[in-house]
Amino acid sequence: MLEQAVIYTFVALVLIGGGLAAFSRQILYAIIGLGISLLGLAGLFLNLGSPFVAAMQVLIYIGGITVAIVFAMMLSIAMSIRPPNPDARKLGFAIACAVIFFGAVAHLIRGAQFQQIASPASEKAWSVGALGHALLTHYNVVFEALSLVLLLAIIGAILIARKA
Amino acid sequence: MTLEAYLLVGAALFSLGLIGALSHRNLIALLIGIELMMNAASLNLMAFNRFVVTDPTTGQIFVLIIIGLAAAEVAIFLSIILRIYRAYHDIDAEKLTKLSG
Amino acid sequence: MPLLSSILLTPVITLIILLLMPQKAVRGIRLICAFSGLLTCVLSLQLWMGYDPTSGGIQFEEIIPWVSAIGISYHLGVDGFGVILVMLNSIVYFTGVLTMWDLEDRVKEYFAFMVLLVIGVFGVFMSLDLFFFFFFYEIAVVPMYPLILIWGSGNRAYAGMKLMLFLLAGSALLFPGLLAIYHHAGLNTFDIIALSAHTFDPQFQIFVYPFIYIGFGVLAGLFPFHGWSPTGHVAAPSAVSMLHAGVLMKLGAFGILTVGIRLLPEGAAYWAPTFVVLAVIGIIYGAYVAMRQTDFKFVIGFSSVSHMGIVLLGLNLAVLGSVAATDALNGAVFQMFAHGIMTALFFSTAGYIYDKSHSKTIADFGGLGAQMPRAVSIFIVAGLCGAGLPGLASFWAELLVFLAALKTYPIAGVIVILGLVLTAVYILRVFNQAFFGAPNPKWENLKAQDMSGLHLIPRAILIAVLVIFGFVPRLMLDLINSTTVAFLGNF
Amino acid sequence: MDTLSLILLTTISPLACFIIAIIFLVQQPRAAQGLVLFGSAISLLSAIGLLVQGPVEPLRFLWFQSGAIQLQFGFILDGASLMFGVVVAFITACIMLYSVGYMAHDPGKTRYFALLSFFAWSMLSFVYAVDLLQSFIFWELVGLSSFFLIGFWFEKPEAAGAARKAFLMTRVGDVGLFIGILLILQLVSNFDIPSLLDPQTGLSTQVSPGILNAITLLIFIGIMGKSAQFPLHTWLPDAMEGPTPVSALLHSATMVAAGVFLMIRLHPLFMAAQDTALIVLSIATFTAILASTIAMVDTDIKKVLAYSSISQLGFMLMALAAGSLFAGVFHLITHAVFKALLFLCSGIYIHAYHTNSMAEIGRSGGRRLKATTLGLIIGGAALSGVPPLAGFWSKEEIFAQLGHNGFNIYMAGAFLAAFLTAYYTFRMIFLITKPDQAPASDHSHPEPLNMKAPVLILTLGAIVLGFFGSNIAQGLGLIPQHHSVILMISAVGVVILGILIAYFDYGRDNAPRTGFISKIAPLDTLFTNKWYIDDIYRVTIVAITHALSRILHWIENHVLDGNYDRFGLGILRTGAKSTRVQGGWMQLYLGWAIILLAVVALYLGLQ
Repeated sequence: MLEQAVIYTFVALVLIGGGLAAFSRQILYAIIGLGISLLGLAGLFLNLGSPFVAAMQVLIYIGGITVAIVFAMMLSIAMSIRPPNPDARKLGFAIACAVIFFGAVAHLIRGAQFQQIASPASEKAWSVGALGHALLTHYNVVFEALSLVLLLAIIGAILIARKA
Repeated sequence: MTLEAYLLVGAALFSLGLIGALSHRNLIALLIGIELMMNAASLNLMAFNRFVVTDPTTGQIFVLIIIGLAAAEVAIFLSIILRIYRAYHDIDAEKLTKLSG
Repeated sequence: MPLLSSILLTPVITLIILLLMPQKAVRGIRLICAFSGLLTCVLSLQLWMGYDPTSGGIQFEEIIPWVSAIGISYHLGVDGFGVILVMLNSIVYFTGVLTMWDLEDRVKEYFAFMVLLVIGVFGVFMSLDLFFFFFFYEIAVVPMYPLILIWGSGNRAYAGMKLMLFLLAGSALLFPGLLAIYHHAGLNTFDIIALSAHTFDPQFQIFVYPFIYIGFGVLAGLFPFHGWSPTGHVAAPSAVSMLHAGVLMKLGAFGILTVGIRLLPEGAAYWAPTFVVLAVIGIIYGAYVAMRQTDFKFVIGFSSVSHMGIVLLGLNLAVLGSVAATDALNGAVFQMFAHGIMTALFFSTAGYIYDKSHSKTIADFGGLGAQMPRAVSIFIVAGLCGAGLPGLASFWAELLVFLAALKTYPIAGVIVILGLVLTAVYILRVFNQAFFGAPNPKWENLKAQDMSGLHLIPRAILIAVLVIFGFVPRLMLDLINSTTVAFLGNF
Repeated sequence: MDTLSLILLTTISPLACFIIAIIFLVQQPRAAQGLVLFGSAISLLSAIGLLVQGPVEPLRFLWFQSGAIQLQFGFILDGASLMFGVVVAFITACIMLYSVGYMAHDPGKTRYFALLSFFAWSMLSFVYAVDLLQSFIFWELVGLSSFFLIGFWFEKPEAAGAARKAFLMTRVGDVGLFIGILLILQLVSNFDIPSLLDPQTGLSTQVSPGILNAITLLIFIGIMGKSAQFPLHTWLPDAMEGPTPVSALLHSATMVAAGVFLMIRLHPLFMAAQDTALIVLSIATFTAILASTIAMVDTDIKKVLAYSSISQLGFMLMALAAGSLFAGVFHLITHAVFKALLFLCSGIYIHAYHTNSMAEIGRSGGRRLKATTLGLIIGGAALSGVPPLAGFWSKEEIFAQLGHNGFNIYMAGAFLAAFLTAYYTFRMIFLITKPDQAPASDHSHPEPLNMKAPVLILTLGAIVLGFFGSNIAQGLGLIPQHHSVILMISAVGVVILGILIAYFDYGRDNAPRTGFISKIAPLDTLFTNKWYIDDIYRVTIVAITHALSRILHWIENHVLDGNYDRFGLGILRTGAKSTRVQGGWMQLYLGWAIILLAVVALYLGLQ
């Protein structure tokens, strides 16, 4: 029961944060919304049985990315500047798209038949060790490639952002 | 919570991200929308990982990769935003029309 | 070396050489083109001589399978019509190169496009494979746009665009029609000969034929889809107008003949009465509209509409299977040739006058005959041929078509024969307003620039062809007749 | 020499001269002139040679084959073509000789002589043609060369206009002729004249009388155009804008004669078609009177002669339609001679005094040109039918034929026309020889010998030719009509009456110098205005053609082209509208992409 309540809290966090991020005209509020949403998501991950990913989510996303966005915002616009007036047509179009998309996906999800496994795999298979093992054996090419991408992104970001 | 419920939450999150990405003119707000959509995808992957897949490492690694990529993407994106700001003193997506004919 | 491939490859090789030549070697480029034109003329003459009219039918066949999965092969071959049209194209190509001898602006590109056009035309006249037929057809159509746009005059952007859109719209009709034929036959082949052996369902024929007829008809100046032709001809440089009105418009008629009538005879017969009406309207309409034009080339353009109407009339009369079918088809094919040479002469000369005076407006001149007697005389010869004067080639063609018309649809026959008077009216109007009357002092400077030497050669060739076939029609008619008999025998 | 080479020499030598002159001798007018004269002489000699040899079987060569149609071109060498061929060659030669003087100072001399040669070639080939289509070809070429010669001085807008009018009007007739011969072709798949005329197997035996009437009537429309019969006659007077020798040639032996000669060629067909013959007879009679009345009041010497030609052509066609081949041929030949003579005379006057007005010529001292005036009087008398000159005999023959077949109304018409002819001819003569005031001073050019010689030769011809009637009839294989004395006397009486009235009006001292017709004002106005025929054409056919072309031009620009343009612009506009989709607003793309994705997903999901 409590568990259910916790999960719904997380879901609520995700959606409220997402709504804040989507509809807020103030960038700072949007970033805060993003953070809330990500936090809720991390909770859901935890709930889905993956503490490691949840931790990573908090560390990298909330700790890294969100903060980086805040920095970028502070470097680019003064926080006191009022954002431009909302464009009703644009917003309407966006909402219409979202509604159509959500309707379609929801319809699909409700109609879909998933071949669910009877019970979750063993605790061992969910361990960080197993994850690390898989990452360095089966997925090592992806892992290396990702490292390379990150490296390049960093170099690229520096190159782009430095003063000409 | 069932798989369907997680998927619906993911879809909702994605839709919110979509609204964010489509309705804002501020580049940072766009980025936030995109991040939300990526996270919705992550949620889906995690949910499938939990309810469908026999080897639970797969989905987690996918999500980790997404997170890594998101980091890279954000780094680039933010540096571009800074660059644009320096060039235009604005980060309004609709004012960046130099390439349009 | 097989003859047809040699003819086709001559311009191809010319094109390659042209592309490899330096931009500045203007003289060399001209010489190479002229040589290749002459070579195609010689080879075409050999083809003409080598074609055996007693056996008729398709000769000089060459087949190389290409994409066997869907039945495409490189299949060349000509019947008597093909021989004549190949000859026509060679003559117009050669004289066209000579006509543009003085071109100074982007010579290499100009000739490259022109040769590309020629390749396409040759290809269409020789192809016996629907795929290649359409392929070459498009090759022939596409270079028109840059040619008009870059080297044209007047409202060239509009004209080029209009021409292109009309022709592509025609192709758009054509392509599904061709595919439908391929698909419906179910023989898994694009080969025209093989397809012509197949009997298509009459309902299908009736449905598809208009696509083919109108699709090709657009290129042949079919009323009411002729709008592109005068505009395009006016804007195009002389040699392009020559090739275009002289040869390219025949592609349309040839396409109707080889694809439409050969493959879908019953559809053709079903639609013929309708299209006869359109052709007759086109003949009369073109003549009337030509009467009011203020621009030389517009007059010629509308006269082309009128004259191509005769070709279309002949084609439609031929499919009705009446006693006059032979005459109608003979006349139509003869008219293709005669009109080709005649319009080439027209545009070549009108182009010359334009080049020297930079005016195409009829009212601008007046008494030009005193200032440029040679150019004007040549224009008059072309004009008289247009008016169907005996002794010049088109007389015979018109005679045969009119005869068939009179036999099949007497009223239509009388109307088109009365059209001869209209033709005379608009031609004489040009003569009187531009060439006769008091000389306009504005053009005194042209006195020294009358045609001479090299300029006379292409025009002399064209006139000679007109006169020779005007007085000795048998030279060509025997060839046409043998093919016509074989062609109509298949019905 | 054998017949083939003679006939080829006759017909081809003018063509060869034309080609050589027009291509190589443009810069050497004297050489061109010499060459053309030489060619004409050869042509004349060989034509005479052919005549001497006498009629032979036609020569034929396969020329054209299409389906069932097989045409053999060649030469027909019967009496009519042999005799008329000589006349054509002879008159052409005379006129060329004359032109040497007349055109001596014209810059376009080469072109002139080359065209004359071309003219001679086409006319001779027409005369000898064995195939109807071959005839038609050269018939058209005759028309073409007239076009060029009438418009020879093309810098003059009037000349160019007259040339165009001539071409178009004859073209209208030719269309009728063309339809007629195409009808023949589709009925019998053959154009060979001898076999068409064959009494046993010819055309008249193969088709119903109605169709035969239709065919001959269509052919007659062509003749109407060429031989300037009402209502297609108005081009001929305008054609006077050409050089006078050209008018002489046009009016005597070539252009207008072609029409009559075609009728001579196809005479049996016309005889078989009774209704057509009657129509021809009426039109010809009417034309003869109509043209004479206009000639009565015109002041321009060439116009008078032109109308007189129209009227005389009417006479010939009357004769032919009434059934006498001989009378037609005879009058054609005599008329060719004296009309050429009259034109050449008028040419000398015009050359000398630079005026076309008869009164002016008289005042300037026209009668001082002795040889010319003699030619004018003899020619005029021959034209009026004064015995025993050429015109008298041939006209006599026509009256006889009309009387013989009982065409009394037409005979009355013919008498009226003959009376008018005598009147206007002598009006012309008196106006020139008896001017109202004595000529002040003589500043005329002398008559050059090369202009005088042809005049004298033709004068001689006009005097003696009448006596060769029986030879001509023999050449045609016919017997002339027996002349009735009463008819002869009345014919002479009519002529004398005409001359007397002309004398009363113009010739005597203190003559009023106005025609008797001026007392009847409405008729005078009618005649002076040429019966308003040109004006009627202007407000009807010409106006209709212009209106139609204007309407269709408007349709082309506004309905057809306009709508194509509108269509194209519409596409452009929708294109412009739809490019907003690609406005660089990436969020829009993304939105659409998502929607599309959703739709596709739904579609796949529903399957």
